[in-house]
Amino acid sequence: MDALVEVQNLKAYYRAFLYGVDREVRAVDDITLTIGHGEIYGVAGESSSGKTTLIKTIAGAIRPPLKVVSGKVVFHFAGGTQDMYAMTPDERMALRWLHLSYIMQASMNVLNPVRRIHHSFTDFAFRHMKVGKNEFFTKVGSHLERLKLDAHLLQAYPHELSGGMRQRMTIALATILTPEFIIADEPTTALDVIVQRDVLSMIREIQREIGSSFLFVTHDMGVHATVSDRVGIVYAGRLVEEAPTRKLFALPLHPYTQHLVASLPSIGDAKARPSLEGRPPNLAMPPEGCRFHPRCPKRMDICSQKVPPMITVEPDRRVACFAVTGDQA
Amino acid sequence: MFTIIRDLARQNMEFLCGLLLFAVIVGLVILSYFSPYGATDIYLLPPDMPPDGEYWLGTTSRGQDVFWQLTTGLRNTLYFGIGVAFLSRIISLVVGLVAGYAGGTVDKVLMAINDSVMVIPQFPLLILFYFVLKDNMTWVALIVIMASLGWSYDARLIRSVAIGLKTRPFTTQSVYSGMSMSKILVEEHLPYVLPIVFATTMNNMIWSIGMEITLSVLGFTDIETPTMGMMIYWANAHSALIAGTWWWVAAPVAVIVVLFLALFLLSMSMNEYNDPRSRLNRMGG
Amino acid sequence: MNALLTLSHVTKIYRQGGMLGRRQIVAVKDVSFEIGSEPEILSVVGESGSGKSTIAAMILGQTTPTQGELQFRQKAVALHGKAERRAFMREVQPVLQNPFEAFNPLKRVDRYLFETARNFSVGGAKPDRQQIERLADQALHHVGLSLEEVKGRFPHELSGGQLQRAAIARALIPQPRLLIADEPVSMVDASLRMAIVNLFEQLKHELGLSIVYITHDLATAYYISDRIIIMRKGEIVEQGEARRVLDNPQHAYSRALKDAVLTADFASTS
Amino acid sequence: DDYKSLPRKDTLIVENPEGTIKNPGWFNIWVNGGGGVSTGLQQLTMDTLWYIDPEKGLGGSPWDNSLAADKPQYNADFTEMTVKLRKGLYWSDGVEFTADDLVYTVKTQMDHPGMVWSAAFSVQVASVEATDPYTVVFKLKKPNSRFHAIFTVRWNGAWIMPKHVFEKVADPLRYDFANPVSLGAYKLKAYDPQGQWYTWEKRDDWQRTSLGRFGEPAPKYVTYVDPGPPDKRTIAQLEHNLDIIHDNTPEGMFTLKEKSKSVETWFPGFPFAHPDPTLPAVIFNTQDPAFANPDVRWALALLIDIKAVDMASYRGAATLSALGVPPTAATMNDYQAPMQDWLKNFEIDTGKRKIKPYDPTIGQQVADILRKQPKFKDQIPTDPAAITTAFGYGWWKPDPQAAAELLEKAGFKKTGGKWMTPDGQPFKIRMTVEGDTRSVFTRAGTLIAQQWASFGIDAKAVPVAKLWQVALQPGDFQVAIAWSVETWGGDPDLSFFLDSWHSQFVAKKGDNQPPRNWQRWSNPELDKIIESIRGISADDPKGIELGNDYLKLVAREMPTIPLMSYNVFTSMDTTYWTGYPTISDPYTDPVPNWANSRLMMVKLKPAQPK
Amino acid sequence: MTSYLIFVLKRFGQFLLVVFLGITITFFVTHLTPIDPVEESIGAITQMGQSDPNAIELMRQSLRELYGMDGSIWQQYLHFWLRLATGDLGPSLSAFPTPVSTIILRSLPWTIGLMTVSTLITFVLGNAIGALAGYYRKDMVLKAVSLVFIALLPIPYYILAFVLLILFGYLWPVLPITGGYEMNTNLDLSFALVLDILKHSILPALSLILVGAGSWLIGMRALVSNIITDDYVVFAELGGVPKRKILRSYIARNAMVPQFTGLAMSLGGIFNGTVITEIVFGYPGIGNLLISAVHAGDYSLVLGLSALSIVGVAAAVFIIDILSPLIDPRIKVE
Ligand SMILES: Nc1ncnc2c1ncn2[C@@H]1O[C@H](COP(=O)(O)OP(=O)(O)OP(=O)(O)O)[C@@H](O)[C@H]1O
Ligand SMILES: Nc1ncnc2c1ncn2[C@@H]1O[C@H](COP(=O)(O)OP(=O)(O)OP(=O)(O)O)[C@@H](O)[C@H]1O
Ligand SMILES: [Mg+2]
Ligand SMILES: [Mg+2]
Repeated sequence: MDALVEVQNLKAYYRAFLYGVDREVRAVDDITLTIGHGEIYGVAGESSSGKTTLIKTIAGAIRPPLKVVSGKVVFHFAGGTQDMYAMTPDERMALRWLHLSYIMQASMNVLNPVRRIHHSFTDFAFRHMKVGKNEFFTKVGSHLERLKLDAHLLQAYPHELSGGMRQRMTIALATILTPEFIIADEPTTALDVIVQRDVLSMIREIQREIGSSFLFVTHDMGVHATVSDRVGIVYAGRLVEEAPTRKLFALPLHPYTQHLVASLPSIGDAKARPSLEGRPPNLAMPPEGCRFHPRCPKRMDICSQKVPPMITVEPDRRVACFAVTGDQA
Repeated sequence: MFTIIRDLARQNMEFLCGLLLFAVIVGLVILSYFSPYGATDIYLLPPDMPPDGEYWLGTTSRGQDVFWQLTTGLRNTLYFGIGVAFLSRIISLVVGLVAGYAGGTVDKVLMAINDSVMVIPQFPLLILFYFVLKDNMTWVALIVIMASLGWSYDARLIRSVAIGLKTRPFTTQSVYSGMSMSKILVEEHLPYVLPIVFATTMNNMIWSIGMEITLSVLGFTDIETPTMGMMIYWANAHSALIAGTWWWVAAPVAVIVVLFLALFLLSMSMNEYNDPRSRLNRMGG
Repeated sequence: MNALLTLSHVTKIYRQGGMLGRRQIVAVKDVSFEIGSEPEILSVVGESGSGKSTIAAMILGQTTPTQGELQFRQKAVALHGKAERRAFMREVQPVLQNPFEAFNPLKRVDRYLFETARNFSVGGAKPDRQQIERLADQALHHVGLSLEEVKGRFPHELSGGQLQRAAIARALIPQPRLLIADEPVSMVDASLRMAIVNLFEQLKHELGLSIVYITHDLATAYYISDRIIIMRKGEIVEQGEARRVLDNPQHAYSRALKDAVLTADFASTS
Repeated sequence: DDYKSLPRKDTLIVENPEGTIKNPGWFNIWVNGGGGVSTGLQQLTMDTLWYIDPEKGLGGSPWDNSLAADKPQYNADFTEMTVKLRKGLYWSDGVEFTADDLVYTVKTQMDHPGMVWSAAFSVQVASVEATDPYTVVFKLKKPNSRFHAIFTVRWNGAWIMPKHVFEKVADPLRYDFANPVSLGAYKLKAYDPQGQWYTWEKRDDWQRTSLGRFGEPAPKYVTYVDPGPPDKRTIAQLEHNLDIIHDNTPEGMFTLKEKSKSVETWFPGFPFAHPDPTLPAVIFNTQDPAFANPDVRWALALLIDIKAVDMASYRGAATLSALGVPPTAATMNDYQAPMQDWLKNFEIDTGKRKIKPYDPTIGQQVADILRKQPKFKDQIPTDPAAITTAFGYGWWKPDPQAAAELLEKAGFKKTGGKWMTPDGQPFKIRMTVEGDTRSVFTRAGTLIAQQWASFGIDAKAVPVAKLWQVALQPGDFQVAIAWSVETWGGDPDLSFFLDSWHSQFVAKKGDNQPPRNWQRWSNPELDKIIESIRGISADDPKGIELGNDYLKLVAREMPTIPLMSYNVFTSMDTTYWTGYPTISDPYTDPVPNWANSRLMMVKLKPAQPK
Repeated sequence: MTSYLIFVLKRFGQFLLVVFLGITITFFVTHLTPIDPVEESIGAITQMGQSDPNAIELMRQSLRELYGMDGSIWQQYLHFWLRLATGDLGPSLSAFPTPVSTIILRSLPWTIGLMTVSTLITFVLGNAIGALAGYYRKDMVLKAVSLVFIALLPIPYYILAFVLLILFGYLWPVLPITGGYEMNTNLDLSFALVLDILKHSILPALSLILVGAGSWLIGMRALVSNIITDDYVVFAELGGVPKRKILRSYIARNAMVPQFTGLAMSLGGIFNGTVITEIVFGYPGIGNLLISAVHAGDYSLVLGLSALSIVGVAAAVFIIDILSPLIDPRIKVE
């Protein structure tokens, strides 16, 4: 596969030595993954499993207490190679928005609340477009049209728009420069189901049109099923399984994924769904070995002693579970 | 508690500086109880002596030792500021929390009172009180009067937070746990407004002590009780700045600056620690 | 007929601009339904802003309807005296949306359990510490927790699922007849969601509780409810036996809602 | 600078102690309308029949016939007073001053209650008539040998109104008298609409005013300003922007003396200040049972260490007085010196023994103490006579033993180190002092309270901002530092204050006391003295004898404890003007809000600034 | 639009209520003062050498009548409102019969001029430094500057003003230390006069600025350090928006919203800051007037001044309230 983004053995910890608290939250712990050109890569996992942290680290949006402990994030924008954490701040700045845009979690609140929306477009994109003001806004207008947004909304304040509109506005802002890589964190959570559906199909369309790669996170498996080409499952700061969407849903390998898929209720199917026992691990003191082992129905002795490595079991499929791969290390 | 303070001191320069300055203040206040001279006794020492080995901060034109005057004055001023801050905090807490929580008519009535107090010009009123009370204008009376003028702005702040708290789900949870209103306000909501209370305490103290000094300089307070303001009053009545006995003015001013820097630094770092945003972020993890 | 809860032609209008305000928002419009004496789970679904929470608030007596009447056990839910409120709360308890928000982050979780046990002690006399703890423990056992797991802990020390279960346990202490659960699982992730939903089912059977389950997640509504009410812009557009309504929605809006549900079922997408 | 229009060398700049004037455009001095009085208005533009100077005066005696051509003429039973007026005096608008103005002044005020002298005239005057343009006859309602006092300036007096201006006015009570027509040698040039300064210009026809008798006034312009608090006055004078400071703190005065080469003061050396004919004292509210007994008052007097009080209040720059008259230059001769022998032999009975409380050397002792301070060494006179003039004669010796005996005699008891009143309550004294305005008195009061406290009395000084209005008038005080004795200064007649001490005027407890008997003291012996004074004319030499009787009486009874004269720290800058009044040329009082200070204008000489 | 009108009307009602309550409280407190303007006036008159006790009693009666002080306090209260309804503040008692309004209007422009200018400068200065210090938290220069202003904050105003006065009026006498303009000035409007007035306002204004900037600075810095963690700021940073732009349009713009409320409050409350300044610098404004009115027991003047201040603050709050939907687009009209 022709990689656009390579994440290699990435470790990012929250380090808090504060007011009597002294701890290290290993929110991203040794994650390796690759995203191809034009691919939609979804990351799923339960709350607090480190999804946002992973995405922030890839986007280079870290600020204390989060720290990249080791590993690399490498891009291949415009045919070159850029190492996120070996660049100068200016170089990184130059990548932003032109090649790489990032839609944060709670993206309904990312627009400056006291200025009209068109200012945001000017601030973010005008410099890069290298066209006159009028032409710029014509372009913005036609781009908004693609997202079924009326150009006159640019004159509105963010709060005057509904949540869905704001979210689409943010997506428009993130895609206006047709960057090669778009990162989004829970882009549709808290939206109405009907609106959510619209927004998702729009994201897909845009992505296809401009051919960007897309990395996004949500814990809603339905969304993954609808949008992603490939899905990575994160559990307690580690990637535990990665597979093309269809395969993942059809035949999950990791016990956690299996549970996730099995527990999804659906209309027309009233059979009892199991619920998972136990609680998610504390990332400040994660369990030894496989982090899922305390809750795992297939747990073995080795699971509590060794960290299961990510093993490629099929050409496009990896999993980290001794029960699936055996102890191959 | 201790570890928190230790860590605050270790990690937070501001806190450490504040703590050290505050220790100086507390030290002076403690020393005041060991003063070899009566606080109001005058003409015991040779007047107008500049600072030297015997009189560390010199003597006043009234034959008092500036250093020991200062310790007692600081103590009274500090107690005064704390008294006003404490009382007015209580008023603003009660008004703000109740108005915010109860809403409706109660809120409207309380806020009408609140706003009326807010717009009343304090200074003329204080002077009028002084005329009305004359020698009944003791420190306690002044504390009460200042406190009853100095709560309204903060009550509004607290109310705005309280309105937010009222709609927080845990309030509903508390209501359905059968807790009484007072219990909800005191135990559930109070912790959230404490940071505001801390932050406003400093401003309130600056205001009340500044007002005390102003009133004192104009001679509108009890001149027998040594305070920072009274020291300046007497210095001023003896033309200290013109007559060259600058130490008589410099000493109280320096101490007040130290006091407020200490309070400011402490409240700033405590604030950071208390800030619901940063703290809850941390707790959420 | 002795229905537990009856809503007859309930309308709630929020006014904007104060006493003389012109702009009105009809949050709930002429809604009638009832919950019988038999334990049942009634789901209320609908898009955001359709008035679901407003109905919950009215049932809980937190706001009063503009028109129409709500009755609980044939008595109007208009709560005046303290004693009356207490008596009502004993029978109707809420379960809130966000488990992380349902507990004061600065307070221990057990506090709410103990307070409830103290204030709603069955029998009248003030219970002592041991009794309180026993009552709390009992309630926690119903939701698959124990006092040991909860005692002395702060909300951030528990998982979302645990918190939500603790919240439900708290609501169970007064031995209520009716739980009002306003989106109890929308903020918890998929793996925990089922645990809560399953718990409702179990409580209905074990304790004979009726539950008003408010959600926008049609799938879980389908999964547990006996009856369903579909709302749109304050109005009920369709109601009836849950499986029947969702398997074969009649109203156009109900159909749109159903179609918008994203499933992992590949047959139905793209 | 074209905007600073007046040449400095032609202008005398004087402090107006009234500060900033609230209603600056109000010049109707006959109505109390918030305008200024000491803005130059009364000093430079007003005039009335007679002046008595607190010092020597220019006409050979303190008494000056100003608008009047002669002294007042009374009939035998003092029910009629005839005034002869000077001829050839003109208002600044060219209208001649005549008897009509005087008659108009009296009648208009009587017709308009609320005007300043209205009540005083109404109470006394039966009729007033001009028998010719220069003669006025007053018929009085009852005999009064001092009726002329109302037209006699001490600090001020009943000023004469311009009839030709006021008769055109509908309501004199509401008339602001803008562009005031002047009867003095100066007329209004300009004033600050904000009330901070007033400038007066010499009249071209200054000769047609009563001041013209003494020669031409030197300053072309006189500006009265509010220079702000004492420290700013000091700064202003150091920079030669203020020719006369009205009053200052002792320290401000010392600073000026130290830092400025051009400052001149009443006394060239210590205590610099001018003793006003006003007597600050510890005033007892004798209607308070605790202070009704002279033994208690005496005991409290014997607890005062006056040297310490002197140092504390004036830092030694006070002129002490044990007697009930202010120790001004004139009274030093008339009363203080003759009474010394009596004082030395004066005895009081403590109940156990007799003691002689007077120490005649206190003035010398103060001088000796001051001489020890290196800063002042050279400024202290050594000549005993000069010391006496500057620091006073003697005062009472501190005698705690005698004080204790006196208190016990009065039924007080000391238990556990604290004095108890006869009815068993702790002896508690609140000494009311004036807050900010007269800081030296506050200092004195604070120290006296401390001295009493160290003796076991619960005493404390409490400042109030309006001592007269909130304490003395309503009688709402126990003990206060203030004055109830004021004399003419230049004239030995004590009736100026003493008449009002008659028991007929003492208010009931709770009522307002009219001035000046703030101690509310009544004494039959005193009443007799007062009545005798009423029966003789003001210049009768018997007056001094009766005055001595009064002094002896109050020394025995001690209704107030006289402390010292009211020393005013007036300082004068000689950069632009010389010829100010000083102890060596005491032609008038330098304190510039006194109407007499108009005399300065004719004695000043321009100086060339270096 | 109509809803906005209703909102404005409602706020206006609140404004009236607050003004009514505030003035009522002040009315009764002023009338509690033991200083009686009649006695005050008698004091002034007797100071002029009169002491005949009979005359004084007569004077007392006539003055009571003249000043209209007969009747119970309730009647006076009613009268006060009746008069006020016609816009009449009545005559000043200590400057009888001059109307209170005349006296106030004479001083008011000075106070408004000095305070407005210095409040605005203080506001801009304090907020600018505060915003910079909040954004560039590590910058040593900004830290030092902030610390200086914060240290100036608690210095008793009187002392600070006096030190300035001694520095620039005495030790290095370059600036005038008293009054609003030079005495004996020709008051016709001229360039020289304006210059003179400005020169006289430098020290009073400087002292106000030095003392006042600190509190804006602290407030702004705290606001900014909260805002920089807000999502829209982080988003703009990630979007590569230039730092200066972020500081100006994102951080400062948002932080200004509450600060403007404070500004209006302090402009409305102009009164509270004036008294000491005006006393120290002999500035001819209403602060000085107020003190002398209090001293004279002139309650009609005290009331007039207090009413002015109450209306000032209440009006500022009212204006802020009705403008806030415009300043902060998020605030909906309830
Ligand atoms: N600023 C922080 N300081 C310390 N710990 C943090 C911080 N932010 C997040 N964490 C912790 O890091 C872990 C991963 O958090 P993260 O936000 O990446 O989870 P997530 O998978 O995105 O969850 P969600 O689905 O709730 O968004 C959590 O345990 C969280 O508590
Ligand atoms: N206190 C209030 N004042 C004014 N309008 C309100 C208030 N509470 C709710 N509304 C309005 O009433 C309508 C119904 O709100 P409600 O919260 O009941 O909807 P909901 O179905 O619970 O929505 P969601 O799914 O977003 O929770 C909405 O338009 C809302 O804006
Ligand atoms: Mg996340
Ligand atoms: Mg809702």
